[in-house]
Amino acid sequence: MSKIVRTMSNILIPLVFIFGLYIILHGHISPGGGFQGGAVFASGVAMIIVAFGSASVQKRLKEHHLSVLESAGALIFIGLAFGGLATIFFFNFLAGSAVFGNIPPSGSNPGDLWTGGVIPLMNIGVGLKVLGGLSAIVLVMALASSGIEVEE
Amino acid sequence: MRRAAVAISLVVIIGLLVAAAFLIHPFGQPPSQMDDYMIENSQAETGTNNVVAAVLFDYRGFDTLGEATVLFTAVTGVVMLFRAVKKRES
Amino acid sequence: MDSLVTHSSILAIAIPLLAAFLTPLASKVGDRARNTVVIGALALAEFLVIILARDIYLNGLHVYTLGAAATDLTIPEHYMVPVRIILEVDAMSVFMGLITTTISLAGAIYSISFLKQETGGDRFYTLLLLLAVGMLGLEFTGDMFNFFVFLEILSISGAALAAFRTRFGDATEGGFKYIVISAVGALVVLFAVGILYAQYNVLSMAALAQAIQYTALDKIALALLVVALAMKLASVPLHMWAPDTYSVAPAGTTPMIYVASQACLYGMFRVLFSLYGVSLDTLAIGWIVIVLGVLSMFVGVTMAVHQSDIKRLMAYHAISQSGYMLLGIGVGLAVLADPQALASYGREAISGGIFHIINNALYKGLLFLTAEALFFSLGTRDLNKMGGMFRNMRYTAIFFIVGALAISGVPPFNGFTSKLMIYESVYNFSPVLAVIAMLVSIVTLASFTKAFQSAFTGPALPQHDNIREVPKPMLIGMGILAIAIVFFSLFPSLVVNTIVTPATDALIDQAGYIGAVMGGA
Amino acid sequence: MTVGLPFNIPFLAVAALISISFIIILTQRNLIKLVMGIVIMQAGVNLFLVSLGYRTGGIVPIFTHAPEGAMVLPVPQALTLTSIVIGVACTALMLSLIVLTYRHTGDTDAEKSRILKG
Amino acid sequence: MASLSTWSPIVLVVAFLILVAVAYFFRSRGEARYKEGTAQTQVFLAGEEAPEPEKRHIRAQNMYWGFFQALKQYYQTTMNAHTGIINDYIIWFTSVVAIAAVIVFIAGMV
Repeated sequence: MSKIVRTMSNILIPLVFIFGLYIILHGHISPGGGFQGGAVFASGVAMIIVAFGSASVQKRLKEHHLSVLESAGALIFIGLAFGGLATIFFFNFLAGSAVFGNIPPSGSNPGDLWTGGVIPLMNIGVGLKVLGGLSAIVLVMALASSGIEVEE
Repeated sequence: MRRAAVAISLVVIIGLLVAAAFLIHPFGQPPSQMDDYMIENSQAETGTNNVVAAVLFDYRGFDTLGEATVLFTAVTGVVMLFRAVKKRES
Repeated sequence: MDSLVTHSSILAIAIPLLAAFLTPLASKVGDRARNTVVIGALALAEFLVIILARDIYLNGLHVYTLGAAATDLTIPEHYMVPVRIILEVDAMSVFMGLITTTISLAGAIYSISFLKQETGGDRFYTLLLLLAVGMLGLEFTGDMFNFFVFLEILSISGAALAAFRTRFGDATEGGFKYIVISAVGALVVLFAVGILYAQYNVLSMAALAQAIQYTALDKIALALLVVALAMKLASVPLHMWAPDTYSVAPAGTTPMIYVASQACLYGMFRVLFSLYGVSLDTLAIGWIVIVLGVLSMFVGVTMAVHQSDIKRLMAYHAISQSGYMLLGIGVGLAVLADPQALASYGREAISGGIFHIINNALYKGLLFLTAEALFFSLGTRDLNKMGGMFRNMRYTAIFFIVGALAISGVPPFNGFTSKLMIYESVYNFSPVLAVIAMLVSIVTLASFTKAFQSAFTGPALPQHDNIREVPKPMLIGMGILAIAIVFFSLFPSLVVNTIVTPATDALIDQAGYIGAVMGGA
Repeated sequence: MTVGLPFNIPFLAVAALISISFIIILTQRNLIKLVMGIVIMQAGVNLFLVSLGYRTGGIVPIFTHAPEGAMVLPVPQALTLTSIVIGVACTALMLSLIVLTYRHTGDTDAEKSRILKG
Repeated sequence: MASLSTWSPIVLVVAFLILVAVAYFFRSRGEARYKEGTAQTQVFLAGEEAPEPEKRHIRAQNMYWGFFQALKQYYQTTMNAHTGIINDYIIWFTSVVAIAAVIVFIAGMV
């Protein structure tokens, strides 16, 4: 891509990444969540690939790194679901506890980040998973369309 | 033969869809017995201001796990399809 | 142990899923670790399904409310509808669960030696586990939207597995056809779920079944759901993807993809019997199912005789055998509203259909595995290029004979038992249908004679001189299924009384299904 | 049952989208266009789900300092999110398979790239 | 189950085992004159030289020729219906949806 695109991407990419992380972390009190934030983050990766070309990206960002990230996110998510197994699978065992345990007042309120029990943690897990997964899809398809095979 | 099948089945299916659009509840007035419970109780039960997040991760968390699994499946599938295929001779 | 039984329904889904997430990491350690994780998870799932089944036969159906304070807190206190996702496992679901885990275990063991020749084994096993998860979730869920989600897991993993041998053009084509059909079918299912949700504002199957009034919108949803699931289960004339996909799917996954379509058959019956139930116009819907079944039997088997690709031949037989199940259960559905006819032959027709599902999964799975063993050794699926393999692959040939005799309904094999139940009961409903079913059975035997003759008998061809028996894991995978067939053949009444009759009762008992969630309403 | 026609326009839009997608799927032989048809169908079904949850004058189902009011239904939004992600996954796999089919047969036409038949 | 009470596979298995025993008895009465590498092991075809194994083997496509010839019309129709084109698969789907919907609605009215 041309120099203009690359320069603009350099400026925009950190903002996109920070915005994606913000959406992931604030999923339980504002619009957004793990999926949306992960998708925003992955769109940043897609922008890098478009601007700098998949071959040069592949030198820094290997597909199996993203796969490990994705597996880790998935394991965090299902691990939290297993965590409720003392009562029931998917039980929100952190609601009311010391971790993310505040209960907001009913009705209209300004919002408190330290609420939601397992929900913020699940958002992080899903966020990791989606950003890893979508980035991997974009990277692999970009590599495949330029004829480079994925290494195992 | 093929054209006739396409035409007739399309007419019937479009008819079904339009009929469904007219028969369904008027736009903006849905029945809401299940959703009202979630709106009223999500803050007390899950401690989340965002009711959609409460639905996604608490009330219908298993769907979200399934959805994450679908994405995981697709990523695994795509990476597998574009893998290097060099048959190792045994 | 008690808590293990309580949680067994979710653990049977969650443990293979956890293993699927772990497989990419475990394969970094080594192939042996990966195989241990996969086969261990499937064996554990099988164990969990067995203890779940035992408990269900003793104490009735299980409900599991995900995320609630107690498993049976299906409806929040002081409220009238369920708000959470509920797993509802009755004898019919657990019957399908037993089939799924057994076939998955055999398929996973069978695939070990196949993967020594291929790259991408860790992805293969991840997808195989996910396919098993998709089937188990589809069978155990009691929630319509969850049903759609698991349908998609099953479809996507199945399509990716079908296209595993990417170096062949036909493999990618088979996978593509499967994913397109599944995507359209699943979207249609989702649209129908949306219609049901719009009217009653609940997603739990039991709550929907209680609320359903068979309005015009419900009829639209019914047509969409039944036909979309009929496409996923490959009933004629919606079957054409099946030979394309089954014939290219690698190693142990063909039986699993076939069982996945049987899971969709289960989904169709769940929709018809438990969701709509007697509110249906049962005679008309029953006849739709019967016609689909008869067409499947007849067209499937006549197309099968014509094939010269061994896996396509078996794929068409798979379609034809699904027709028997549709016929048996369709007859049961047609007389569902008539208690006298239901008692005199309807229940037996349903039992025959259900018994045929498990018999068929076993022998069809075994036959697919033998076909894949031939492909593994010879490198071709074309029957015209085979011959005289009995000398070189004796065990495979014996397994093939067992499967072929069972599928053709030769006594004393288990295929005969379930077909006998179907013939007898369907004869009371309509003699013509029973005669067609018998005719189809004869043609099935003819076409397997053809396959056996061209692959295994005849003179030893010089180009096959150095072909040897397939490796041990493959024989073990086939052996599990062959032993199960022999057991089912020798003790049919034991099997029918233990697992088939409870499944039949569970399928017919709509009030029980609703009451478990809605509290005896 | 009385039906106010102007207010069911979202559902008519859904019917139009799904009809268009069926027309595309049934008549277009190019595999990429076929996938486009399926994506349009996903859009139609997603629109259907999300419009099921709308309540006239409803606000976002999130408790904030914003003025209170009747909230729109949260479940359809969650279902739509799930369905969107599933759609993305499905589309990615379909496109990958088309790429591979093209590599093998040099064509993206449904008839010309066909190997399996009969 | 009415049918299963009268049906027992054990009887058939026992009958089969008896038949095997009888067959083995007859076989054991035979003379052991079989010798490898002589004319005894060759395929006997009316005194002519046996063809090569490739030519001797009946190929799958040649089996049941008469059956296919008799049902030629049927097979032509069905093989033409199996086009292998993905669009046609969905045309079948929409057609069956249309038929099923019409039947469901007509049955509801009668």
